[in-house]
Amino acid sequence: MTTVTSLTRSLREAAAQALTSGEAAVVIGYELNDGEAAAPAFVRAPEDAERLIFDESCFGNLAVYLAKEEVRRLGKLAIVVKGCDLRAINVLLRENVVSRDDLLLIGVRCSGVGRPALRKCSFCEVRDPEGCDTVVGDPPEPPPTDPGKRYAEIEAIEELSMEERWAYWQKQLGKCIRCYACRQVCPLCYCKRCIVEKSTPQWVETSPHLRGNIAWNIARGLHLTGRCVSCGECERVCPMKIPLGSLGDKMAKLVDEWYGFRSGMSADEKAPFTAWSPDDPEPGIL
Amino acid sequence: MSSYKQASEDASGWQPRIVAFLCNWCSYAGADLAGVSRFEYPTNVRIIRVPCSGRVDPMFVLKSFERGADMVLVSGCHPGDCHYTTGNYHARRKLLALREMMSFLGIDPRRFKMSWVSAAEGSKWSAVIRQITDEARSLGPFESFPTFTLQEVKK
Amino acid sequence: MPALLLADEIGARRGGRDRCDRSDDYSVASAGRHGRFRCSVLIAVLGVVVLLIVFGIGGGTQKKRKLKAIQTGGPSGGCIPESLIDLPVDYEQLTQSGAMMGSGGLIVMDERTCMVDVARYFLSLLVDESCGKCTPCREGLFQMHEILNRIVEGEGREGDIELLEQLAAYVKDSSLCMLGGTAPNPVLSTLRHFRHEYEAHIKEKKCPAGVCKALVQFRIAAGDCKGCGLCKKNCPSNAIAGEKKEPHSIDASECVKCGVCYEECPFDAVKAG
Amino acid sequence: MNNQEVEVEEGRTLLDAARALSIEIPTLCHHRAVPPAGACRICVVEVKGGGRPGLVPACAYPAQEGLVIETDTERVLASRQMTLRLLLARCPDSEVLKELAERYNAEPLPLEQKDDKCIMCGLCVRVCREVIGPSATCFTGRGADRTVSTPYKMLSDVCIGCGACAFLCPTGAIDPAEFCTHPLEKIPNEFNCGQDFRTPIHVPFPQAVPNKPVIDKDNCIHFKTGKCGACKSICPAGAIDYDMEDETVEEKVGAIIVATGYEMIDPAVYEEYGYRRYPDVLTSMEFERMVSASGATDGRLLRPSNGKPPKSVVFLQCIGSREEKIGKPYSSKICCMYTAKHAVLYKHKVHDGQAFIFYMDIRSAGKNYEEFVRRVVKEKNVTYLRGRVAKVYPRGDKLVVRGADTLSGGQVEISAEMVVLAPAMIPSSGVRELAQTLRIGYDEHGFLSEAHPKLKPVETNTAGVFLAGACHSPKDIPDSVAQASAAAGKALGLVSHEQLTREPTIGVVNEQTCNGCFECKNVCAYGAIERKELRDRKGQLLAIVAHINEGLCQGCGACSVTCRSKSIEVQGFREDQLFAEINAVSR
Repeated sequence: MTTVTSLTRSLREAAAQALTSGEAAVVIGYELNDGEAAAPAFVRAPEDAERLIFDESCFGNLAVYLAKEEVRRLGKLAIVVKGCDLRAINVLLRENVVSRDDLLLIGVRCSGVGRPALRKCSFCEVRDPEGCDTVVGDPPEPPPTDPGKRYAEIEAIEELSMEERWAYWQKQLGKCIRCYACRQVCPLCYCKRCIVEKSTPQWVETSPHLRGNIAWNIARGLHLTGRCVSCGECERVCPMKIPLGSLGDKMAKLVDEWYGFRSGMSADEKAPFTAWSPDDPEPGIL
Repeated sequence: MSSYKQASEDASGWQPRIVAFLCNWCSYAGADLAGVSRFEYPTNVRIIRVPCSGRVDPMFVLKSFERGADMVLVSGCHPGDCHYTTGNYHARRKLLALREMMSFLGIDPRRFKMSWVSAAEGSKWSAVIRQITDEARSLGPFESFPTFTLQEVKK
Repeated sequence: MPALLLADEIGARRGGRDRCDRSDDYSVASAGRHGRFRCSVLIAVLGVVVLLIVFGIGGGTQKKRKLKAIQTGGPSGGCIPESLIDLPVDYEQLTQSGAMMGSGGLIVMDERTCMVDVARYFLSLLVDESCGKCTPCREGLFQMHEILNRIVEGEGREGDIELLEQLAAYVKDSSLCMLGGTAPNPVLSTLRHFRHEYEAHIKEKKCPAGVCKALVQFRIAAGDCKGCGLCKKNCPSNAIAGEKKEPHSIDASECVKCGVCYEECPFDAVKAG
Repeated sequence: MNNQEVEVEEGRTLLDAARALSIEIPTLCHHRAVPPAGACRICVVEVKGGGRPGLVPACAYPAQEGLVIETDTERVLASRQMTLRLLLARCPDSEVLKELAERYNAEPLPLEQKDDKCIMCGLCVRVCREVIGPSATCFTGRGADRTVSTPYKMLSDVCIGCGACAFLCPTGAIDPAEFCTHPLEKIPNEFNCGQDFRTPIHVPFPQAVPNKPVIDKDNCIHFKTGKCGACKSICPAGAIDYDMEDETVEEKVGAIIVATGYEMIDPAVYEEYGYRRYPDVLTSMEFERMVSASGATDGRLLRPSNGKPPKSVVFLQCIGSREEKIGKPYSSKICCMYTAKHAVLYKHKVHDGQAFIFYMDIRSAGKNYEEFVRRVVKEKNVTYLRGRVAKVYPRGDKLVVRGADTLSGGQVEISAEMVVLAPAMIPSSGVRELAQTLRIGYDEHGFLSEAHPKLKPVETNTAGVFLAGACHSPKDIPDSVAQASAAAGKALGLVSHEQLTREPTIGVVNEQTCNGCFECKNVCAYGAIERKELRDRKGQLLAIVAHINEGLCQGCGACSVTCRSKSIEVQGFREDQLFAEINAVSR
């Protein structure tokens, strides 16, 4: 048990306050865990607020729980959010998964998580979460490097020739065992029925071979286009270590470049696949 | 069935197989017009009529490839002329995203084509088909893509 | 002429005459020529005869000239001729005779008064009195006044009399208020009793009373003239010549027809006509 | 009255009684809106019994029980005749009086003639005092000297310039402009392009439907100052109601036909043509109004600058049409034909006049159109010059039109006395807002889009909304009428059935799997997606899911593709159907 940081202390106070005042029935936060990542904690009594912590180990994206029926049933939710998590919540809000009125947002000012710090933290623009009900923590330090790095990883892939890319992805996607951990951890994969579970017709083959894997990852990539907030959870939890994050990033880059759209920046923007403009780019259309 | 057999097993051997999704109001009528106007174009194209190019799900395209299409074409009304006002705009965004995704994965994006052909453009239709068929020929069979094999069908 | 005023309400009541519910002030003026009144105020009991007022109380006409007419009732009243001198002064009788009690004024006129001129004079007052609201009174009186003017100017035409009568009847009948209803009286009454004077003016172009200057010539009757020189002294245009004690004469070319000589001559030697 | 029994309500006059019996009694100083004065005496009737006998003015005399009235006795007639004679002597030129004198054969008498216009009926004074209120006019002087004037004969600042006096004056003797310090400012007549003026109460245009006058609130004295109210008291039908408010009427309808028509581009944006700078440069619409018999000049074609008929007119076509820089790329379609018509009209008005027409191409497609244009060229010898005009500028009292004649390949300079511009047709302002409200398409110019250029030229993309006329594209009258008839037919076809029959190929939602994210709502061009609450037996809210309105959905399928959980199917294009097709044709 390490010494309690002031951030954690104020976080606990905020949580306890939320519970005692009845503003929330449960506070979703992080608690100490023997693994590298802090465990999610569902605190329902003010005294239990003591369990809550916030430190570099808290890179999990708790927003994923908001869509889950069993969690919703607990009553009015308070949730501990980093700026990056908030982007996911914005998408959920836009898609009416949760309504802002049933949600108490306890923002934490974050200077980067993960040991070593996650890649996304190196160009994070949302260290100071905006629009939360309460925000705890000291003003965060600016990100060490510039946002230009945002798409560095995929640009590297784009550099490759088509054949090289194909070889690369054949290798990567070939590994997929279709455990759907990526789906389970993704805060935006909340469909009551995932497309892979649809059997008539079966657009995506479920057995783990390249054809089905390609279909699945393309389907997922497109479903997340303009929604994925690059939290990197899918890649983190993938047992086969498939660089799934770059698929999301690729699409994020696309909508950013073509439609000037960055997902999760606010709750009331139209997703690029539900919007249009007469002068959208249309390269290669005959 | 017979037509494509003929297409695929004639003397010159292999023939490209092109699946075309045509919107009911413009491109389908355009193809129709091409027919009645006696414009000639290769027989490699298989037409699937959809109400609107906006009805074409990227999954349709993928599935066509999986099932052995060498090339897929989605054709709709010109921007602004959509019978449903905005369907082709939505198609443009979703399907071009698919093409970008394909190219990112190294799946040859030239296999997937889009075109705007209005009900009055019979000649354009035949021109488009001639062009993409030639391209499909030059690209050869889409072997790199993991397609269904007849064995699998039997299983 | 001594003045007298009668206001005998009790008497009137005693007389038991109807419509007598106010004191009847009655003023009398004897005129040689109107414009130069000798005015007086007197009281008389209703029913007293004109004769008594004029001669008994009033003292008769100037220079005992011949009484010609009596005008009663103010501007919209009427004239009664000398022949009705024994008419009793009350509402009914006066009204029947074409005059009226009206304001209670009584004007005595001798032979030297022109009745056409009198009518014109009273009408000129009434034209101004009219408020001008209703057509008959406003336009009718105006037209009547115009006609009378031209008659006294000697430009009277055939039919003017009939036109006057027509207009008078119309104004009397159609006017909005009683001013218009009575305004034609001076004309009507004079026409009734002195029609010949109108005719004289129009047909013979003469003013019998020698009042309407356009129609009159003055001359001195040598027989009557004593050569007192009074006329000569008063003539504004020195048109009269003659030695003292000698009959005088008027140079018509010089005469402006002011009528001073006619007025002043103590012997009535100046004749009009 | 005249041996007829008549009953009128308490307080009515003998005149009312007479009119009830339709007995004709002349009046001059009477008007129903104004309290009676009994001044002119033209309306006198004779009381024979039941009251003090004599002549009384019918307009002012109250009807009473048992009155016996004669309206046409000698006495009455004589009185009326004399009244007329006297008034005529006063106002020899009055038409009203002449006409009445005629009717009552009041032959003139040798009366003193005056030369006046006013018959002293006093209506002006009374309406101003009793009805309008300010008492700006009054009588001055008395008797024969009486006149209508303002107090102390000074310019009146209490006069509100309502003009009621002038309106009521039977002889047109009074004009408020003469004594009012602030007479009515004139209101340009919009329908005649401001070539003449109208009153605040006006019928918008001839053949307006409904053809009824309206009050122009912004210019009405009553609405501006709370005074006046002349119209209300004068209107015999009592039709004026100041409390009426503009109201929004809500109707449930089965079909909507959009026929918002067109406007014209403002030619002033083209400096070179000098519109508004030179009075003799007109738009075709202004020309049209001027040569129209119902126009401001009763159809006389006059130069605004000097009021003389123009000896030469130059017509310029395609002002703002087929011109991309400031104008519109499209052809306005109708200008060629109406300009030809205008040229003919001009020739009819000014026989020795010269007409020139600058055109780009003569677009005379249409039944007998080409023939007409040929006739204009040949028979009316109107000079057609192919080319654009570079500049219009004044020289002396004329205008010089300088332009290119591309056929002869030379510059031409024409000295014209009038220049008529044919501006581009543009959609009515505000049509975009309307289109958005109706969820129908429109092009970059604001013309409304038909559902299909060939197959559905009258329908729009929203079921039940149809197009007619120039709101859809520049059209001439026959085309507009044709399209309007088609639209009407379509609308009738729609509403004449018990049930609405629709294509079955529409979307259906799988309520079990719908996430309720309503991304589908964003892509639906028809607003067909509605929110539906799923409740259990106890009425407990289970979920809010999408529901597709069968009446609105057109079955495009955009929603189906947008739906990630694949919860929307398009009947006739179901996923399993397409899947089967794909399988069949791909292998």
